Amino acid sequence: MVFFLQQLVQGLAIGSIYGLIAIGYVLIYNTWGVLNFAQGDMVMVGAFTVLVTHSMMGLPMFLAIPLAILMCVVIGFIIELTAFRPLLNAENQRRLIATIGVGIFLRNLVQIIFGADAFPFPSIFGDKTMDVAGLKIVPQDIWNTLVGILLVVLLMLFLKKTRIGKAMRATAQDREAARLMGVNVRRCMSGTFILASAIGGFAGMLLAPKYFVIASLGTTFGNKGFAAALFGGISSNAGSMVGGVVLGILETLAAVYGKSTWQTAIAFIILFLVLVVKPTGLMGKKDVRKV
Amino acid sequence: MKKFLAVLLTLAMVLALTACGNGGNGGNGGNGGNGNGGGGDADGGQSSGEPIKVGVYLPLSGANAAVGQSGVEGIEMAVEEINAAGGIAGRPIEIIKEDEENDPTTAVSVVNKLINQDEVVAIIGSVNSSVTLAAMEVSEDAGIPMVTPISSGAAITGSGNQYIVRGQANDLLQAGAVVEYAIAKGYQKIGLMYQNDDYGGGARDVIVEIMKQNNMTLAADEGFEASAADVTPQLQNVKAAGCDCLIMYCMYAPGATIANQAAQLGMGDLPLLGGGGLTNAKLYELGGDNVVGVVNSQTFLAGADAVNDFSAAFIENFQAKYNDTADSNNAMAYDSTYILAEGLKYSLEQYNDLSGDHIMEGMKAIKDMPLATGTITIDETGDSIRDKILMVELCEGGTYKLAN
Amino acid sequence: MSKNILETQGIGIQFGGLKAVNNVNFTAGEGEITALIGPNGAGKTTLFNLIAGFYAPTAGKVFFKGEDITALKPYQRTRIGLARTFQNINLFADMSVMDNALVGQHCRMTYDPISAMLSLPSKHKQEKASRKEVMEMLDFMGLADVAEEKAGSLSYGKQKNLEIARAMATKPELLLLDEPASGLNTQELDQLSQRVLAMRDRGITVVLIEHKMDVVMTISHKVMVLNFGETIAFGPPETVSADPHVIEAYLGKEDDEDA
Amino acid sequence: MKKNEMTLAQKIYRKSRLWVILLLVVIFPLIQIPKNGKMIFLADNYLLHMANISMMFAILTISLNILSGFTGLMSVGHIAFFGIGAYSAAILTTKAGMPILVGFIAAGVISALFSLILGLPTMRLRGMYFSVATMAFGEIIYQLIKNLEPLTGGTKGITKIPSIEIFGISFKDYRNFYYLMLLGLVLVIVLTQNLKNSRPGRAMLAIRANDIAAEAMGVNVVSYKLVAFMASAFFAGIAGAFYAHEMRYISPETFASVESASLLAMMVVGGIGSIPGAILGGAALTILPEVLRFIGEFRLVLYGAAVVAIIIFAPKGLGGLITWIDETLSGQRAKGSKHPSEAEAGEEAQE
Repeated sequence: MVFFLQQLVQGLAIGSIYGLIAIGYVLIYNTWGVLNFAQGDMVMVGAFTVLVTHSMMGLPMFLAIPLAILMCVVIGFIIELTAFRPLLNAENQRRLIATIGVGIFLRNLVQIIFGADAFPFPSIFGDKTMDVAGLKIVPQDIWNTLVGILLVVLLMLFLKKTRIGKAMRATAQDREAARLMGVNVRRCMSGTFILASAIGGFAGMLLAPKYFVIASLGTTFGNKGFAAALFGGISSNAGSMVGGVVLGILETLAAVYGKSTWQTAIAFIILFLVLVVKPTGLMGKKDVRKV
Repeated sequence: MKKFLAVLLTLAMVLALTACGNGGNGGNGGNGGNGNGGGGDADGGQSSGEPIKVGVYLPLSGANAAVGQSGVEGIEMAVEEINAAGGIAGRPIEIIKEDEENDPTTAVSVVNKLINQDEVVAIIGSVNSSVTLAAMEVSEDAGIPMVTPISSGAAITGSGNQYIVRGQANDLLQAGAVVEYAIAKGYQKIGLMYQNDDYGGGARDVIVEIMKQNNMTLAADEGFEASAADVTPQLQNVKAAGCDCLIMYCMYAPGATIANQAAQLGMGDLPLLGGGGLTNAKLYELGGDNVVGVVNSQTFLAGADAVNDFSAAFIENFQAKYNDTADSNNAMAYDSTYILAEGLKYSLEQYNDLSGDHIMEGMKAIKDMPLATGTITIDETGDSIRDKILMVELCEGGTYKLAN
Repeated sequence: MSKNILETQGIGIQFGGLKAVNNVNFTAGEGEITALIGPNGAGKTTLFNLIAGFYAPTAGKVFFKGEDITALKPYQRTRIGLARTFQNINLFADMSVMDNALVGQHCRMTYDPISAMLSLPSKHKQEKASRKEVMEMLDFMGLADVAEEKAGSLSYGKQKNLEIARAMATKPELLLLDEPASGLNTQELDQLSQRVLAMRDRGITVVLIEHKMDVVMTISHKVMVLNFGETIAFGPPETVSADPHVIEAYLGKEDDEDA
Repeated sequence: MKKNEMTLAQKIYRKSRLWVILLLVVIFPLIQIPKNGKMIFLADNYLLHMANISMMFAILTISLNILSGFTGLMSVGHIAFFGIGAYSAAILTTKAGMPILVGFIAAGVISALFSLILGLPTMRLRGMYFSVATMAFGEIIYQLIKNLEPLTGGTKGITKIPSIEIFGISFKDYRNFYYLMLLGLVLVIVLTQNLKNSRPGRAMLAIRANDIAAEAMGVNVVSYKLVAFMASAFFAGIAGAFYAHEMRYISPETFASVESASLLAMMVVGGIGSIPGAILGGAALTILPEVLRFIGEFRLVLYGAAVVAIIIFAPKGLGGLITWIDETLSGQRAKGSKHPSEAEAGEEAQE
């Protein structure tokens, strides 16, 4: 029993990270109607910005993180301006490839600046294991999960309660209608993109202490985050967190109870089945198709 | 930031050097390849005569870029030394290096480029076994010798290819040494975690086979993706199997991940063993205390226990040149260059030409040659047989000592 | 009276709790023109979608040429001679006018993908015949001179005509026209009336949804009036226009109509 | 009527353009130039290998175009079919000792069968959900290749794949292989072009433009999606067989699911749905990183930026550019025709 619970703890830890990354995909997809394949690389950029501000510039965390987020915001804005805005009305395929191009650009640029090696990063919330009733729990993991949930709650409150948030939601639902109601659609879309970039970067900062900071990090985590977004339902912010945790736990269980080399295969077979059976994901709303 | 500056500076220097070369500065023209590095010794060419072109293809971008860079450092250092000492029969070696992006298809392209456009007489490369396996088909067809400094896959020299030589100790030797060490230490329940690619997967087969020969089986046999961030599920299985030691057959970054996560799962006391891929200064940087005590197979050890004078000189000179401790990839690439140089010298001296067959003949004639990674003999298949594989232990502060 | 080529028996559909169409018994006599009118949101297009098979009814059945086709998919209904146009233009914008209409000939050709790739004689024979037929259809709808242009680049009126030409290319026995007159000018409207009558003369049964009462009243044999998904009148135009329910529910608010 | 206005030069251009291109690609490997006093081939093995790989990617991109360009089903896992083809050919010729021709046909057929496995359950998925299902499929196939060691050689790959030999002519030589590859490419182009201008091809294009209207026109949308899928997978499998026999060694990494993105990039850079575009896109993105080789590690950064730039500034891709040049040269350029992006915007507004 302890053994099984320990699996859940581990799955929850990695799954929270997936969920945090998934939120970025969901936000951008719902507003821009495109899967941003550069989101994973935005996570990587986030991890590197905090590496620069904290490890290299030596700023304390409470200064390093806001500064790093600010850098992500700026980078996100540049990406939105150069690769997203000009393609707003283009076909989905072209927009998708543009995001892939941005990803390649970011990944290789970071690799040129910092090299291809991994960097260690000190723990923010402590990495000394606690023993709770036989379970090994790392404080950083708990914080990652809590921060993830908190972020989702804050995001939902922001979208539901604030004026900007409401405008963003209106834009996501129906751009034309929002425009007619006097919403500055242009600014809302930029805002959502930048918000998603910042959240992606923040996810990178949270995972940096647990895993290493490396230029290829975006590819590894990006795909998982994206799968988590689909698992949970691409239309649902809360779903992405759920999807992430479910994916994390599934992966862990697949490796422990299945054959470990088949871990990734099993995770994707399950994703495939979920898509076939319930395309809108675990918590997604049904897509109504108009004739 | 420092690195960024270094890159800018290097770029500026390369540009400057290229510009100089174009100025028609006769003797220097052939040394364009030495631009990298950061020393001021651009006039390395003591030797005169028509340069001998040697192609180098290594992963300079992509997943193995760091290893590729280490390889370039070793090769460039060796070439500088050789040229400073008069080159090969008076002719300097000229390096032409290409990035194979850790991709077999690209590797085939660049090896074709090196052979057909740059008209190299021999090639050094590469890291990933699947890349080398694809590329050596091309060099074999062209009859151009290839020395692979870092690839360890058994299939490389076992394929009947007549134009391949390996500087690295193959999986069979390395993984074998690790298992034998574990058995000799009296471990009963040996667990294995390997990165599921040609490096880890290749070694796994060897390990399973040697265990069988010793009438043992692996208590845990767990694969993981080389890029995996979370290996706790595999570790849990190792724990549940009650292993008394864990062989982690992977590169240094996943190695550090395993060590760190094992510690978090309360498995910090589990003895960790591994193959040559673990040796890198980064391992300690990433793993800290958690990797202290890791024992891995190695052909090379920088430090007081240098295997011979040649090795000791390499370690000292490398430190002086790059201001960094040499790692095994540096050493392996360095040695491979000397192995090739031996073949080139033989071909020029015996036949007065640089045909592939004669270079190969020269390399295969190498017997008990003292090199940085040990005393090496090249066998009929092109594999390097060495006196012994070392088992080294990572100590406090990131230094290594011979494991007992 | 001619016999009915199309008949719905108590057909209805619910979306959530809303009964979009409820217990409608619609008929179209063979070779006649039948109109479907009613205020916006009355369920006219929904009824079309039920007849053409895009929605599965929650109650009732659809009969075509005496056979129960309720379970057939839309493309199967097209194959047996039931075609439709769309209220919002649903053309293949990037394809040429000719190709748009040739898609209409899809189920009148039989050759398979392998013959297509290998360009076997069966392909050439059928393509030739189809092109001839389609050209005639385009000519009929006044589109012959723009056959090679992209559908998306046509004027609005021509796009509406292409919608009809494409549906005609399926060689239907029954043609459902969803607001063919909306957005047309007076001259185009006249042409449309003429063409619908010409279709009837060719033996095609036409059912149309239309707001323009003068068009409806002059060319239809019968008119059905829907309101809130239910039939409130069904009969010859003169009877329907005199029906007090109709006047109250629909005709009374007609003056602002121009969509 | 525009045909009447054509000048003589335009007529000659129209009649000869394809033949000139064909002639150029046929003689390209045979051109000799003097160097150091002797004649050598202009196209050495490096260029020939690049040309062969470019043609292979052209086939692959055309195959993706059938599915994603014509039919509009965006696949983010297409590399899987390439891998299935390569491995089918490799396994059959090395382990089962089958003749190479059998390997080629099997590569196409097995690939097409796998497309059914993926296609049947996913045909009703729309838009992005379909894309994600293909991505999952791509990852699953990659993992299968990696882990089914007895069959696929696992992570070590398959070595010693025989080179092609027909009637005693060895195609181990890149120059000979070039002609085989060219023949393959021309065949695929002809077959695909035939398909595009036919009943099934129009049905596919109609599905992409508006699947509801297509269904109303009597197109069985699901079965034509499957037809597109199978044709697409078949050609991708054939491309895989070419790859296996050209490289003579294959390993799983080449078929990693992320590679699917490169294929999509080739298609989009070439222009969605355009066959000449697919050829250009496949070739351009194979050759671009090689051409940029001299700038070293910055080239992949530039590559990423170039992809984005082409997508933004050439909405119809390189294929659109070629069409534009072609229409201008042959005097067929319609005056006042809409800018392509406007037409697209209109299309989108209708949804």
